[in-house]
Amino acid sequence: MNSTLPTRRRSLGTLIGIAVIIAASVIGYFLFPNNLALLTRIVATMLLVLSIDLVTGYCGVATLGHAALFGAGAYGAGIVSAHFGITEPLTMTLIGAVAGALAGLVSGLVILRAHGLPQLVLSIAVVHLFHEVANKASSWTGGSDGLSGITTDALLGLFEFDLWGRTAYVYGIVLLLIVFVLLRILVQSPFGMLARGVREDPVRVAAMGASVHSVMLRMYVISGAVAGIGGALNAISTQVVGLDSLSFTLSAEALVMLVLGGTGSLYGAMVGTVSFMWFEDVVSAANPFHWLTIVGALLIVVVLFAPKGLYGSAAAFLSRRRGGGK
Amino acid sequence: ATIKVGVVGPFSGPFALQGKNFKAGIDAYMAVNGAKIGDNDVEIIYRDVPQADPAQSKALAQELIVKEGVQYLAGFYFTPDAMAATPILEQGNVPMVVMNAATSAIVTKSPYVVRTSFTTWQTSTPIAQVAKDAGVDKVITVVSDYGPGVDAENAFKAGFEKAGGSVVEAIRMPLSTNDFSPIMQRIKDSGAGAVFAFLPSGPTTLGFVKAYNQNGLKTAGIKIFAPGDLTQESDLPALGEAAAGMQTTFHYAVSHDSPENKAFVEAASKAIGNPAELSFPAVGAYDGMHVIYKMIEATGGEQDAKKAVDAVKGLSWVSPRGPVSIDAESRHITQNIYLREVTKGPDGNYINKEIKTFERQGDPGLAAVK
Amino acid sequence: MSLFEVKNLRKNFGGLAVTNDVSLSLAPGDRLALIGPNGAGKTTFVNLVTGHLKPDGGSITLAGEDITGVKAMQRVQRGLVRSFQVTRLFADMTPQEHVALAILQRDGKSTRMFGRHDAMRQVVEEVGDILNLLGLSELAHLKVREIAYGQQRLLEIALAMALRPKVLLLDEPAAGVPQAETARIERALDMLPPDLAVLMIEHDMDLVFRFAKRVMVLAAGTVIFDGSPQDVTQDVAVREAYLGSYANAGSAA
Amino acid sequence: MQTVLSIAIDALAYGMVLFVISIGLSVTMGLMRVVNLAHGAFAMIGGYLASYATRDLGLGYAPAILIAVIATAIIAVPIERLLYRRIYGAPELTQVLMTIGITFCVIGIANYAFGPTLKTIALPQTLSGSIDLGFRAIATHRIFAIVCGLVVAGGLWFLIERTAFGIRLRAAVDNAPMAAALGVRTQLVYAISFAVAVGLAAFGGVVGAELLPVEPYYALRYMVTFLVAVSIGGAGSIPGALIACLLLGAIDTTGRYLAPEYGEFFFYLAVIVIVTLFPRGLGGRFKS
Amino acid sequence: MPAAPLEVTKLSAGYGPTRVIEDISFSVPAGERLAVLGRNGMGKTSLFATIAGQTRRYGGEIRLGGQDIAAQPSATRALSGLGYVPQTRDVFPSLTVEENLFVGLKSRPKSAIEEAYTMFPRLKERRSNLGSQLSGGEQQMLSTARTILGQPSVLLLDEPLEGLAPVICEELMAAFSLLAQSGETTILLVEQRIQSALEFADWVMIMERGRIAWTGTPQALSADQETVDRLLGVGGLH
Ligand SMILES: Nc1ncnc2c1ncn2[C@@H]1O[C@H](COP(=O)(O)OP(=O)(O)OP(=O)(O)O)[C@@H](O)[C@H]1O
Ligand SMILES: Nc1ncnc2c1ncn2[C@@H]1O[C@H](COP(=O)(O)OP(=O)(O)OP(=O)(O)O)[C@@H](O)[C@H]1O
Ligand SMILES: CC(C)C[C@H](N)C(=O)O
Ligand SMILES: [Mg+2]
Ligand SMILES: [Mg+2]
Repeated sequence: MNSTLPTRRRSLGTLIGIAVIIAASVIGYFLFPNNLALLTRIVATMLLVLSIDLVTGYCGVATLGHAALFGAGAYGAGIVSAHFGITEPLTMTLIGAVAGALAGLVSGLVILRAHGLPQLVLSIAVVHLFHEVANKASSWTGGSDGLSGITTDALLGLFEFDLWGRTAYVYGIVLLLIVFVLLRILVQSPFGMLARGVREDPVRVAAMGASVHSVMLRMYVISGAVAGIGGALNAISTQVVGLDSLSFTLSAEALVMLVLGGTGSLYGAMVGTVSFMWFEDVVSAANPFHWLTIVGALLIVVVLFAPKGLYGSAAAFLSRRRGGGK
Repeated sequence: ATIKVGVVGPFSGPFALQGKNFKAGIDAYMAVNGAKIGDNDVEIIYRDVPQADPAQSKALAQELIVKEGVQYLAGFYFTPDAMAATPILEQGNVPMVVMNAATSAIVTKSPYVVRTSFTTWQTSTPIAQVAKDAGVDKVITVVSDYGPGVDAENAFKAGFEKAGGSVVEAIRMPLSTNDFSPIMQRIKDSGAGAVFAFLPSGPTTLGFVKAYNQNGLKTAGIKIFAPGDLTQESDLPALGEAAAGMQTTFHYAVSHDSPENKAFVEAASKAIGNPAELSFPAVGAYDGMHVIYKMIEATGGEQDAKKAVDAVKGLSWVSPRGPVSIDAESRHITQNIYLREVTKGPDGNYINKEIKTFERQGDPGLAAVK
Repeated sequence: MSLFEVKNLRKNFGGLAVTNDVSLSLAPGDRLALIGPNGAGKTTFVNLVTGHLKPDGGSITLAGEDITGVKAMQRVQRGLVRSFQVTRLFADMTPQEHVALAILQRDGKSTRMFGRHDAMRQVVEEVGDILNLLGLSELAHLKVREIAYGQQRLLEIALAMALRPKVLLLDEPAAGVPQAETARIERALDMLPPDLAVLMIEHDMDLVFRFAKRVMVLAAGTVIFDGSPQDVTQDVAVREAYLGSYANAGSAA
Repeated sequence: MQTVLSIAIDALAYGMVLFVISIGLSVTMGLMRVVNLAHGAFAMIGGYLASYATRDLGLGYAPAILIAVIATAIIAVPIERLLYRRIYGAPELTQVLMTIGITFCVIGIANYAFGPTLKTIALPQTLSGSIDLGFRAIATHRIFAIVCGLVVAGGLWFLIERTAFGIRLRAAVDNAPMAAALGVRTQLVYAISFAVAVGLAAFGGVVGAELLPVEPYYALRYMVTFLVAVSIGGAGSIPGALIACLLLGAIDTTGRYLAPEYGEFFFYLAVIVIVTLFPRGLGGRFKS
Repeated sequence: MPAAPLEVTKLSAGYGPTRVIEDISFSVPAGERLAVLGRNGMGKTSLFATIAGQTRRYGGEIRLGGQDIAAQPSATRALSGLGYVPQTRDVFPSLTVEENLFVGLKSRPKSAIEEAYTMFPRLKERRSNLGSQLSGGEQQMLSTARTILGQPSVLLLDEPLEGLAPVICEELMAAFSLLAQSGETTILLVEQRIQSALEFADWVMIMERGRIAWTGTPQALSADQETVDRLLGVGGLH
């Protein structure tokens, strides 16, 4: 994704991406018709992982606190439904996106004050603060018992969110597609290129006269909106929001998924999420007691044999093959 | 036919011990009572939610219902996980037997929820009377700052004030607290004659109890009262000497002296492998299986959640913890709460020795939240 | 009125006075070489002027405006651009992307979130021109980490050019560039707009004497000479501190 | 006044325990530039070994510590050769992935081998009581931890700043190919440093077990705490880590005393303030 | 006859799949000063890096004092007498000047550091500065001094004059000559200042796209303007 290809090939790339997502979703739907709740969860998490990719993969910001943005979206959507009776799913999603963007702004302002390891620690601090606030504001959030009582209208007044989770799943896929297309446009825009520049050498970017801080902050807000949509999707489909959606654990897991897939590419984020969650689901169903060891082994194996992540390494391999063929 | 029961619980991660107890209780019950009811085989399907994660819990519950075709959902260590699965029960025509999650409100979320564990209100209320009877008037409460902790604080406060005592200070401390010395200092400074404490069972209880001793509270005569979470049997080997003499109230002690319990402990110890790991979630699970078996009997293996739940309303039996019954209205378990003291048992290991019984306790929490 | 003016600039590192009351002014079209022994404080001077370091005292004005307290990137936006002594480039990006970014930034389009940089024909054309000028066209699509150091140096200059500055500060632009390529750099420098003021730091005296119309010598943080290239070789202090036998070989060029 | 003094003592004791456990991580992260999230896993292994030695083998505390440290370092050797060596110099996130994987595996294995319950390490008589300071009592073991902290800090500082090995290590870390080109056997240097860091982790795991009890999830449960301590101090800086741990101990203790219900909140707020003020850590030795 | 200090046979190497050194063979007699010239990107740095053990070698032999070192790790080569001053200087940024020099000492006594200070008094002044705080030229001095302290028998210098003041260049070249004249050090020099290189060298090798394109004496090269133009670019000599 780094070399400047002619425009047509790039739009082609986006189209292929859309086609692949749709194909995968359809296959998922028919292959696992009884697992749609899991698939929906994967989609929601994918949005979180994409959102991390925006700041980590494209801007080089290390973060272990991104669940703060996801959770903000989830609680935002959940609270308006449970406490204010706003139960229209599209509105809830929008509110989730706004809540996420706001959380992105706040955490961006904090996290961007340092670099490297201290930055990582700032992000951890931020997610813990969010967590703590949500725990304290239990009259709004339900504290550790979780926010329950979220209800959702039928989507567009037509499709009820049912036990099988079909509506939620389709809705999730549509959200994912929209986000994907917008993000493709974003990362190929001048802004996207600038962001990559920031990742590689902020000093050089500043020497070009661009404001590193503002680039990263904007990206944080955008990424917040994306994560917020994911959170809202989670709230809508689960109808419960727990403190875990604001947790360090979720942040760390999502980062692991991103790295597993490969940073700095939208596909990497998506591949990582699907592989990790699918793998986890399979092994934890097969052996609910000792699956953690197997997941650990998987991570090690990936680092040893695909150090750029599953997608990243595959892409590198292909381009090397192609390059060698010339 | 095979009747499937889906069990959701923490089988890995920081709470793996509790999940292991679920499984031990279930295995024990099935070892004792067989895996067959009439012509029906009972099969258990486990799903892991390592830490409270309602979305995951709901996805798994749904998968269990829709894909695995389970007729019963059971388990649920954490309140939010149980809550998350309640909305799908009616649609799925599946009863849910909560084997642990301890917030009062869960049973109100769906008419198909039955609980065989306890609530924190239930276990924390009686100790207020104990404290008062011990001649203590002023108490400081110290709880972990999360749902069950807050429940415990409220339950104790309500009970203690009703008994005529006063809570001079209420401290909530972060769940992640490792070093309790400053808390002990606060307790000392408060001038209270005793402390009521709630900490979830697990690693932090060790630091708490040690700090209590090492900072001289014990020698200063400040008593400690707590629900039994603080002295979970699986933590006792580690707590050891430090916990000796501590009084807690709880619904179950592994040392409970009854033939039912003896049989249970034997079967469950075998199931869990290491008897030292056995503690209260196992009995919740054991009794939960009892309820499920009764439901299966009542429905003859047909999937009929309403009939199944109705069949166990008012059901009473003798559990390993003593006589229990399912309250017809709340569908929560009515049971004895015991006052226990940590002492050395006959084989030299520390146990929770029952010294007093509060009979037939319902859940005061439901009334309080309503 | 001069375009760019530095007055009494001072900077200490610990006890070391690295920049000691340095003043300098540039008019449009100036070609000034700043030379001096290693560690004299030349790079530090550039860092101070561009805002990468905070001076302990003194003032800096650009086009009549005091920019002493202005942020580094805003100085760039106002037309004060530098190149780095040790290349600072985006290792995983191509020269084309580098230059495109600089042009977009210059035109205030770099934060556009829609529309692709490579769809902007003008930009692409200008990128091509600049790369061509510096002989980098062939490498336009390679990642910078894969091209030789000397070529990276050229790209540094390409970036500075793309920003179309009013004042350009070049820190050893020819370091690591072979003589043949130096000619290319010179050619690029010749094509800079005539009203641009350029300050160049260089240890390659051949280049300095071909390029500069004025030479300033810095030693131990102090200006010890400011005058014409002809005079500098005659200055005893400069010879001893810096030029050595080069002065004898003469500024032949 | 007594209260202040009392808080100060608690802070010192807690800070020192933190220091003893996290300093090994400071070495791996700051000097070897490996974000070693598995640090806690090694501390835990040390704890298990010591628990086994004292409880099951009936050995004394001192030999148990020795066994734990040495055995953990030995266990770490093949792990270093096979796994860590592959991630030296890799991007941080890759290191995160690998070391989290290792942590998961260690947790799983510990859970399988030792069960999920708490394990304690038997203290000798001399360390198990408390000492009366007049105005309050303090566990003898905490005094021991404070002393251990000081000794470790001093010894490590000397090793890294003053010995030839320390200089070579830092050179190898700064630029391994160049160090090798100057004749530094970087792999050996790395292996030794790693063993030292792991040994320190094990030591910390044992000494700190009174506060952070040993159980399988230990490896992840305290990861954040260690990470925060190390980076506030400035990775690789021993005085920095010491100050950071004492400071964090003080904040934590004071917060927990004054406003326990906001304890966590204040703690992380303070972390943000400190990082904002010292973006390179208190003893940051590296340029940004 | 003793083995040549450095002998390279059919060496090829590169980065990943791209080859940048192709089939290079040469040998340098003891005490000789060899200049390696060539335009940008022709593989001079890669050649040195390969000899020092820092690129992927695909084939060929490298003999140091008769011993094949091609399979040895970088450190071993250094300990058996190979000294390498890279183009990018590579001072250790978080070490002080003195500590940087210490690393170069190998097993020599610490007092030997004074030799470096004699060569570059400037370094002595900045002895407790961190590497990252040095000026460009100071870094170059440090890098060179650090390697020379290890008393290498074969010294690879990749553009050691870059960024140095003219006076310092002269002094440094003089020092290199002295080192070579002692007969214990064989020097290979890559230099863009062709004039300086030719004055210094006994023998010249020009690289073109990873291969040796020309070898000969400096005098021969000076006389051969066509080769200069072709291989070193227009106007290479003044
Ligand atoms: N952060 C710092 N702390 C301490 N001293 C520093 C720092 N940065 C630079 N110096 C010192 O300041 C002096 C001036 O450095 P500067 O880089 O400005 O020199 P220069 O004139 O550009 O030299 P060169 O021609 O070698 O590049 C040097 O002696 C250097 O060691
Ligand atoms: N790390 C690398 N990865 C891939 N290719 C590289 C790498 N480093 C150098 N190259 C390629 O190898 C070739 C030779 O480069 P090298 O640096 O050896 O040239 P050089 O003759 O030293 O040039 P210069 O005079 O600019 O220093 C160049 O084409 C360059 O693009
Ligand atoms: C006290 C604990 C057993 C309660 C349980 N963690 C819950 O969430 O309900
Ligand atoms: Mg300089
Ligand atoms: Mg080179």
